[in-house]
Amino acid sequence: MVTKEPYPLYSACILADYIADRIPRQRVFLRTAEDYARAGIELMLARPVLDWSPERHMLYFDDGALRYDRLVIATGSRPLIPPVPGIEKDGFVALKTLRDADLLRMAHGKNAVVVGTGPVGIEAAIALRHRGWSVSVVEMLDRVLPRLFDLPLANTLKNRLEKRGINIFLDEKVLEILGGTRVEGVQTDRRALPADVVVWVIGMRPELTLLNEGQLLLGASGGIAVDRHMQTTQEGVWACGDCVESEDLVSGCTGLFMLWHNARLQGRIAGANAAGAGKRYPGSVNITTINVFDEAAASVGTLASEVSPGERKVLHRRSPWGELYLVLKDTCLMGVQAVGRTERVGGLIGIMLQGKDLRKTLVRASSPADGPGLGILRNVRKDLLHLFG
Amino acid sequence: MLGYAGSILIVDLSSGKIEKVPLTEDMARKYLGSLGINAKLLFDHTRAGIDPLSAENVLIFGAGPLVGTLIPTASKSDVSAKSPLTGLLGTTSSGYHFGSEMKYAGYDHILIKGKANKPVYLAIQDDVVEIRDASRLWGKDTWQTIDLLQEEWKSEEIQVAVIGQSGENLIRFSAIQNGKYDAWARTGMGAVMGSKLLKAIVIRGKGGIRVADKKAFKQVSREMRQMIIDSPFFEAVSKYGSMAAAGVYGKFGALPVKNYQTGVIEDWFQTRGFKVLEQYSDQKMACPACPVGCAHWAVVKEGAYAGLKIKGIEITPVFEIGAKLFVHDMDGILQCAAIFHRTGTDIVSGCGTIAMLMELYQRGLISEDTIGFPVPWGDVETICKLIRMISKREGIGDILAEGAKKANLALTGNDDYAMTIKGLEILSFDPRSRWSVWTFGILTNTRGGDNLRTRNPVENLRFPSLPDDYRTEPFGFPEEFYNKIDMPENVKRKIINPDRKTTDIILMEKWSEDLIAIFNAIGICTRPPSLQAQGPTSIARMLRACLGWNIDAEEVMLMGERIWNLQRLYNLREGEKREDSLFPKRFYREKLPDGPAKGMAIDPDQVNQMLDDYYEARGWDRKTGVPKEAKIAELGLGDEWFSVVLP
Amino acid sequence: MNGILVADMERCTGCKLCEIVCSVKKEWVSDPPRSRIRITIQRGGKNRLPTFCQHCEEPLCAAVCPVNAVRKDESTGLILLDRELCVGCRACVSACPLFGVGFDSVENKALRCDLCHGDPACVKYCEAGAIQYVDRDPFPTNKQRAAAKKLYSP
Amino acid sequence: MNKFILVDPGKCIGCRSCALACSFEHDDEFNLSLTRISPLWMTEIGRFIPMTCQQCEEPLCLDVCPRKAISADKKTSAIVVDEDLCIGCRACFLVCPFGVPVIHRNKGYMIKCDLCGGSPQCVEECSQQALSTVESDDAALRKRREAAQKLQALTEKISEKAS
Amino acid sequence: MHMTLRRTAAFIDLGSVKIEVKEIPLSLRESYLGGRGIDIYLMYTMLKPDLDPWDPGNLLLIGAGILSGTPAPSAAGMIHVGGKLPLTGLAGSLSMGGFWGAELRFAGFDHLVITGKSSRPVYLWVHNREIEIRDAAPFWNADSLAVQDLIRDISDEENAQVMSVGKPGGDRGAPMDLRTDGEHCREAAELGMLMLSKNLKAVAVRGTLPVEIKNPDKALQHLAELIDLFRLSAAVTGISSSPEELMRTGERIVTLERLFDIREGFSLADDGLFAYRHRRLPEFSPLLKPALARYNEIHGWDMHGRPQPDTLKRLGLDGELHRLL
Repeated sequence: MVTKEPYPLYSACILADYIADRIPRQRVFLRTAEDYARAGIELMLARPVLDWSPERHMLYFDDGALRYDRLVIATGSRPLIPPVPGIEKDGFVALKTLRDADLLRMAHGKNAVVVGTGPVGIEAAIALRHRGWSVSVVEMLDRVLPRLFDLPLANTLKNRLEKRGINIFLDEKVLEILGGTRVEGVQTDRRALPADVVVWVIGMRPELTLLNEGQLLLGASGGIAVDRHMQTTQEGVWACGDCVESEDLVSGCTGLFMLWHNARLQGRIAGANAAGAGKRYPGSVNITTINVFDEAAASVGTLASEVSPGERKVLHRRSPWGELYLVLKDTCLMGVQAVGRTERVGGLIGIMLQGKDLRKTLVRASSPADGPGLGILRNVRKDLLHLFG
Repeated sequence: MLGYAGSILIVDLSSGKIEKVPLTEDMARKYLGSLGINAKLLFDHTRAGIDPLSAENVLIFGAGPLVGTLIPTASKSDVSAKSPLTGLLGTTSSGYHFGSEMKYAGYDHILIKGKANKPVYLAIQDDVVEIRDASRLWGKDTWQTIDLLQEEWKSEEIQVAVIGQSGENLIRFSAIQNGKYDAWARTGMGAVMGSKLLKAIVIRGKGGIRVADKKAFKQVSREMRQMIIDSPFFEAVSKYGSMAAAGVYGKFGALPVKNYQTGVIEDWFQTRGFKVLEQYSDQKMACPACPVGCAHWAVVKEGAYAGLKIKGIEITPVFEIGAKLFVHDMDGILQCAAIFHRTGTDIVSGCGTIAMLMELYQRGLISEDTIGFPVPWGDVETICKLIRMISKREGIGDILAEGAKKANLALTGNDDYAMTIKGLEILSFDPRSRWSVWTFGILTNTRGGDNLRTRNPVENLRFPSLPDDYRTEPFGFPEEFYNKIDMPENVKRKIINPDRKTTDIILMEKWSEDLIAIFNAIGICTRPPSLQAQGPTSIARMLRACLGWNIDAEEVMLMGERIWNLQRLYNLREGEKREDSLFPKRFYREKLPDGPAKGMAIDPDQVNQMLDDYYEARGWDRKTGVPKEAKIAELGLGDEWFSVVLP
Repeated sequence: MNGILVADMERCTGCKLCEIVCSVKKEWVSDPPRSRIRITIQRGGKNRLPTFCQHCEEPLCAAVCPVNAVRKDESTGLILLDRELCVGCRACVSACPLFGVGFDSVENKALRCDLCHGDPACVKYCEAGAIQYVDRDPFPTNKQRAAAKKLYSP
Repeated sequence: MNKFILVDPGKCIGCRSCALACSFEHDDEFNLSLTRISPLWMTEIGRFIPMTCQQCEEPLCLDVCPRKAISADKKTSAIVVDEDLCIGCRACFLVCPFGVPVIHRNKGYMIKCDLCGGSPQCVEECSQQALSTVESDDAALRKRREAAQKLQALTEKISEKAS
Repeated sequence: MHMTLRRTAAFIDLGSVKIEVKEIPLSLRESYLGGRGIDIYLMYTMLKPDLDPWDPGNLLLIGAGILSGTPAPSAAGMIHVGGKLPLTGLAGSLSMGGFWGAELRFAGFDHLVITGKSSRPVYLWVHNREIEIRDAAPFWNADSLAVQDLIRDISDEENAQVMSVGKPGGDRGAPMDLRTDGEHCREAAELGMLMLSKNLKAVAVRGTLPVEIKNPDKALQHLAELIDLFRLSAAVTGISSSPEELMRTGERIVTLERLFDIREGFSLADDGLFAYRHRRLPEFSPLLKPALARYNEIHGWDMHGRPQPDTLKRLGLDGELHRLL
């Protein structure tokens, strides 16, 4: 196993807890060097691959080369950093690797600016706030967690963040990073914000620097195109993880779904097939859960904004302890977002995948085959039927 | 290993040690399986002359390589040990699902050594093997025990081998029940199990069996099934099971009526012929992958025993209870059979012993008060009472429990009325009225007075045997049938004379003994349609497809002969003498009083002459029947032979 | 025997004694929100559904867990939680399609049924017999027999 | 209309060829815990009853599956399981009134009868013609015809007794 | 002093909209346990004799049994509703199944004592140690099941338990059912009227707090054996009284109810108190006299149904019953 990372496998999702000092550093690692040895894996750390020749089955490093029979590309993703002036200053961190998390963990100062409100950005903001920093978040779009939540629930989460002292600036673009060698502030199109640390997390792109032009067919989304066996267009080469384009089981469209459980499952399947098995990857169920100050929020499926207005129907239920937001296309459930009791999101995945006509289902009497998911819909039956007209 | 489960489970009840030993390829290639390997294990794991009911005896369950696959009728499992009844090789086989379940659990053989200090039962679930307490089961009859175990395991799919009160009280002819309605019955295996305080073995297997060549196997198994269906015997046996032959023996006047005093019952066909079956059952029950389905589920609707449900209107209970004990109606026969099953007692030996007692009572050789109650022929309640007394060794039952021969000696000082050979009560029809490979086979059978290991595959039951012709039996099948018989041409011409009228008994005896040894070793059924349809070439094809061995018909028959000779050597080691091979005195002294074979008795010199020629044909010493060195070398049984010749 | 819990919706009366008993056995107090089994009652009340961890063969909760705290115990096939590792991120709670994972808001940990190591309390105290502890891979289940009886008795 | 395996318990003799053929076809081994059809001995009824999937028109298992791993195969109209989607959560166990679904012990997904892609091996292997593959509407036809025959046999017997 | 488990009662005055939470003293609990016992005690000690039942001062008492919400068989939710009955003036006593009792205790309360009359139609929302008095005008005329669904929608709590009164048929006329959870309902016309007389439409409760168990292991073990309710209650509540003491408590409660009825001026001679009280015997048939005499004698009451002095002494009811709560 060849990686440019100096460490064995660690969990990217838990870095925020480490930054917030909620867990010690060694809890971040999921595998130790002995695990690899015991599994008979030769681990080559801190060996970035500079070039690749599929014809000669060779990988080239700066100080040598490696021949392979079967290759699994799992290069993952790299932070998207547009050419904003001042990004080379100290204190500018694109949070992706453990090294970045170490920087944030060691950083001293009062003010922090987080650019981008994806799950990583929000969790980083909460972590820094947890350690007493005053935190500001800058987002280009009109709501926090834009790819996960529609406006109503996004605003609920925004209020919750603001209540805990995180300033959130929406519809604002970062123009320049201010300061000398060290970061001192951030200039947006509306204001200047003081900052000892800038956390740049506006999004991720597949890490494909290894590939030269035309070596592997890429999908429309920019990820490596693979078949259901995670095999690329190159013979004997498989690919998996964030760098790969996959199909969303709910909506059926293909795209980049850079989630931890997708990467793990794809990795298991790509590895097995490289070793000769015949496993197939069924497609991804893109469910994301995020903890906002000990209140959980989760989302799966398509957003209301992605459904054409004509067919779009939305049900939003507020209650003292949580909210539920159902996105429907005519009478089919397309997406679920929930704050508070997030098990309802998982419960409804089955119904979304079935893609059944909910009006017919809700009208007939309850039967043993309903399963827990339909129980949720039955409890909001009146509103749904009213919605369907 | 393909076909085989691949290991032998060795359980030492004294120390509680449980061991899983691999079944090696060469052991399998030499002794094939089930009966063959059982005999080899018995040879190796016991010394000569041990007491069969001591901890030194071993009890071995064995399932053949084809058991558990789609080969038609492949299900038989064999149980072997030193027999407490005959002192010789005790071996008995039974079908249904125990054998397959053993192999699915991963074991070709289960070898039980030593003796437990309190009642236990062996619980096997794939790799998890436990010796569990069975004190709550001890003393229960087999049906109750099975119900309790099914409750404990919360499943009706478990396979159970269990002993009843007979096994617990070490009755010499007690059986091991295979489920509620079948049994490894003969030669007293139940007593061996009881002597080890082992109440039951429960198996649940979830593994699988792989075969060498899937396509070839599928084709072979389908062809085998078609051959069985095309056999001339298929129609009758499929419809009436083993009862199909009941009527014929009535016609020959060969019924063992009242302990073989006569051979004829007038209303035999109406009351106990195969037609009676239709009143009781319309549900057939088959062993795994068998197209015949020869057993029937019988429900007694009205009368004294209404509500009795039992599988098995079979020729054995009908002949033994119906004719030997002269019970008149089928209800009574089924009730007695149920009691035999519940107490776990062998029907043949049980009836042989009770018939001996009833004859002594009929002839006034024993007074009513020594028994305690009258024992007239054919009284169902008395028979059931006697069976229960035997199983608990109560009163006269204690004497009868030692088997017909020893009981006769104890009661009258001689064994004139004990119809046994080498201590094992003989089965079914009267040799005086039907002389054939089957009857001569009762003498040569390695487990004593029994025929199920020595029957002519192509026996023609339409013609009676010729009165004074000891050497041949009628053949009379058409040309087209003769050509289809699966025998090498040169052997076939010697055994069946060219004009296809008669079969040479001695040569056919050797052939059928070796062939049936193979049937038992691989686990397929020896009833007429299967026995007639299968032969060495078809078995060789099955072994090739299933096990991946390159083996031909020639080597198959050699293996059969080796297994037969291995059993012979074991018996010789345990002290079998040539003089033991004698029919019961009655058949020599008394002429048949009635029936088509009226006035017939067996000429001892003719039989002796035949025995010499049989030994000759077997390559054994003419006088002592000990296998000659040449035959031992040919069969590769050197070390077993030495332990016999120079003890 | 490797066992799992199976619920029978027809028999469940919705008495919720199992929730109380489970929380008493595991948390020493009667606290249904922290029970490992939850009875969801649907509007119109006729349908009561006991939900608990079904110990799936390919668990989604194990896949989404960022710290590998949810692992399959190979010998018994059960999906067990390592409470020290769990950081309370609730990813497994929202990923499970069958409401199998609860959440202990007191200690901020996920709540999983571990079948009380083979002697489930909910089965012992369920008077209606709606929850059974059965063999993991039953060779024809008793349900097939019950169905056969219904379909084919004369 | 869904094709399915029609069972005639009267003819079944419990030889389990169907069960053995089924596991042999799907898993290349004879293994009764991997079979999708199993004849059960019912003592009270006095019959062997082969139990297998009835290929329902509106399958409850399809409705309840949280991963949509169960679907109707277009070609054979059999209800089949997608091995990769199935996570072995046993939700289908609870709802199937016939208790048919079983988890594959080694591979972890649910197995049920899929009509062997159109030519079921159990039907071919059954020597007693107890199993037959029929479309559901001509199954009803066949049942009506059998009932008619029984009735006719009955009337003949009565008339015999009367004369 | 071994740590006994705390039990609390909430005193809600609808008139002055004042809510006060007090702890129920152990001595009271030992002699009257919970539910019906505490309710009759409160009725006897808090209500002035000859109080007009329609007077806002009348009490509406809702009490959970000491085993509610604990691992006890089918006791997971029994609830007792008491109060001076509007029509007969007797001691009202009604117990009902469902989960109301358990939910009340999970919300941190064991008893609710509702006094006064609300100026506008209200319902009580009890949630995790807080009590809110909310407007019930929109569904004042709805029937009890509809109220339950409505409150569940408003609170979005599927497990909320709602005890509500049915359609009011004029101020004193038609019977009103008192219902929880849709399936547990008691024909409780009078108590329904009492509730309406306070302008109280429903009492809804939702609780997610733990209920302490004195000795969890023993409780589970006794529940499994199901042989000895006394040892089970001792294990659950920590009140380890012997079987005789528990039976005497039962007798004390029944006798106190009889004292309350007598205090309200009813005696055996008037109109077959016994018959009317238990409403099982429509008219007062002559056959009843000997049975009634025997009944009174067993209870240690005189032939007019008044408790004898020695009975009162034995039960500790002879002296003045001062208010502990």
